[in-house]
Amino acid sequence: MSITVHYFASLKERLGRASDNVDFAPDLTVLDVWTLANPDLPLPTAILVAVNMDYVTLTTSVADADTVAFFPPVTGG
Amino acid sequence: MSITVHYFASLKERLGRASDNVDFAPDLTVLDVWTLANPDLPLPTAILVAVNMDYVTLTTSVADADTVAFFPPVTGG
Amino acid sequence: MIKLCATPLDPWQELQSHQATATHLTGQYGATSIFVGTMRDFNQGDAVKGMMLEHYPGMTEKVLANIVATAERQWAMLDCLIVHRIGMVRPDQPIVLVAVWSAHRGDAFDACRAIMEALKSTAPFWKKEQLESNRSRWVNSNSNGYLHANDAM
Amino acid sequence: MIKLCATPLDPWQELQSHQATATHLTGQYGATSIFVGTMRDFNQGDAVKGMMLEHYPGMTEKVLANIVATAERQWAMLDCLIVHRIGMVRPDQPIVLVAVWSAHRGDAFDACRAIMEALKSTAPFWKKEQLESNRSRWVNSNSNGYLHANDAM
Repeated sequence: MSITVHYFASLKERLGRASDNVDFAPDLTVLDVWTLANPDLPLPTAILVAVNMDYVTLTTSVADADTVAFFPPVTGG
Repeated sequence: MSITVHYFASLKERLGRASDNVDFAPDLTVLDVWTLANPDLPLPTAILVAVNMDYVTLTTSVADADTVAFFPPVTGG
Repeated sequence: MIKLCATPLDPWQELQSHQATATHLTGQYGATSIFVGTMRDFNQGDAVKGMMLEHYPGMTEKVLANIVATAERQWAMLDCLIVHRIGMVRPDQPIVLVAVWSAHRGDAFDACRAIMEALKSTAPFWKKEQLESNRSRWVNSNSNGYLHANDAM
Repeated sequence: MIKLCATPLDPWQELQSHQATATHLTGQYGATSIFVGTMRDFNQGDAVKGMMLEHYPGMTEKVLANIVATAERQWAMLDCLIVHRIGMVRPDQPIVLVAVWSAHRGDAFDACRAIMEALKSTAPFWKKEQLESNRSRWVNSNSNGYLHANDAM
């Protein structure tokens, strides 16, 4: 299994892709997932994170088959 | 000339009439107008007063040809 | 614009036609805050079948115009619409519509609510309820609109 | 009810049809508080000719449902309708509609505004503006909706 990673809006454009897959390993945090998917790019500031469509912090652990999403501040409404 | 007096809603029903005319005299206050129009009935509590369609207090003086209105608390909206 | 109407009030139709003619709003407004007050079929424990809305002609319009002018001094409003029923109102019929258009939502929200509270406490309207029991009674006073159903009364 | 729509949103039509089918409201609601957010033709000093609304499918609906559930725990709400545009929006087109029905106005006013603020700060939508100059840019962040146009920024 693996972790699915989604990117949205300006972050998606900056990375040039909408999603990644990262191999699952025990004790993986959300920040680790970013680093595995983007080894050459530190996480930009002010980025929000969700796991399985709920907001989480960067230190939240992920489970196998989770979906992680990174995106800039929301601007709806 | 004279002062026109209007009554509204429950006060109108209680008095059994919608309006009165009171002879103008110098130094007449709104409360004097009530007493001239209703000599046997003290002004009920919680009654609002307007002169020429602006809210006033009972001690406000009236001018000749003014229109005075007495009514219960408003309940629109 | 301030309107009193003696026939049933359709708030969605009023909003649609007001906005269609309000060309000064085009491209300018980002926020519309709207309140609709509607007649319920019960009050103070009694079933209510109708409500007669009396008002003070002339003073009503003057008070409402002053309320809008006061709000316009406090908030950045682009437009305001107030429509209020008079005469006999039935349950589920709208009684009042207040709408405020502004560039940003803070102004629209605050102005709409302040106008509504000022209307409830100062515009010369009076409601007489017709109960299912065929008794009728005057509504005594309006409550504070900043309180909630869950607040201790 | 929560709806995302990819075609122009008519808030008056949405309100009319929602209320027509909401039979549980009959006779119960005295207050409806409504907010409509509409696209303006300028932003930050630039003429804007369109706006692409991106969202996170699935999470958007989940966040909006949580926002409504949270509001329902705080206020006595009878019903709530949220409709939000996605895709390409043009100036003067509505972007979002939030409506709350309640027995009394304090609950409707507070709940509608709280839902709108929670939506602006947490629902995963992103706007990309298409300027008249043919440049495009992402909107950086939403402002605090409790501020006013007249407040010092």
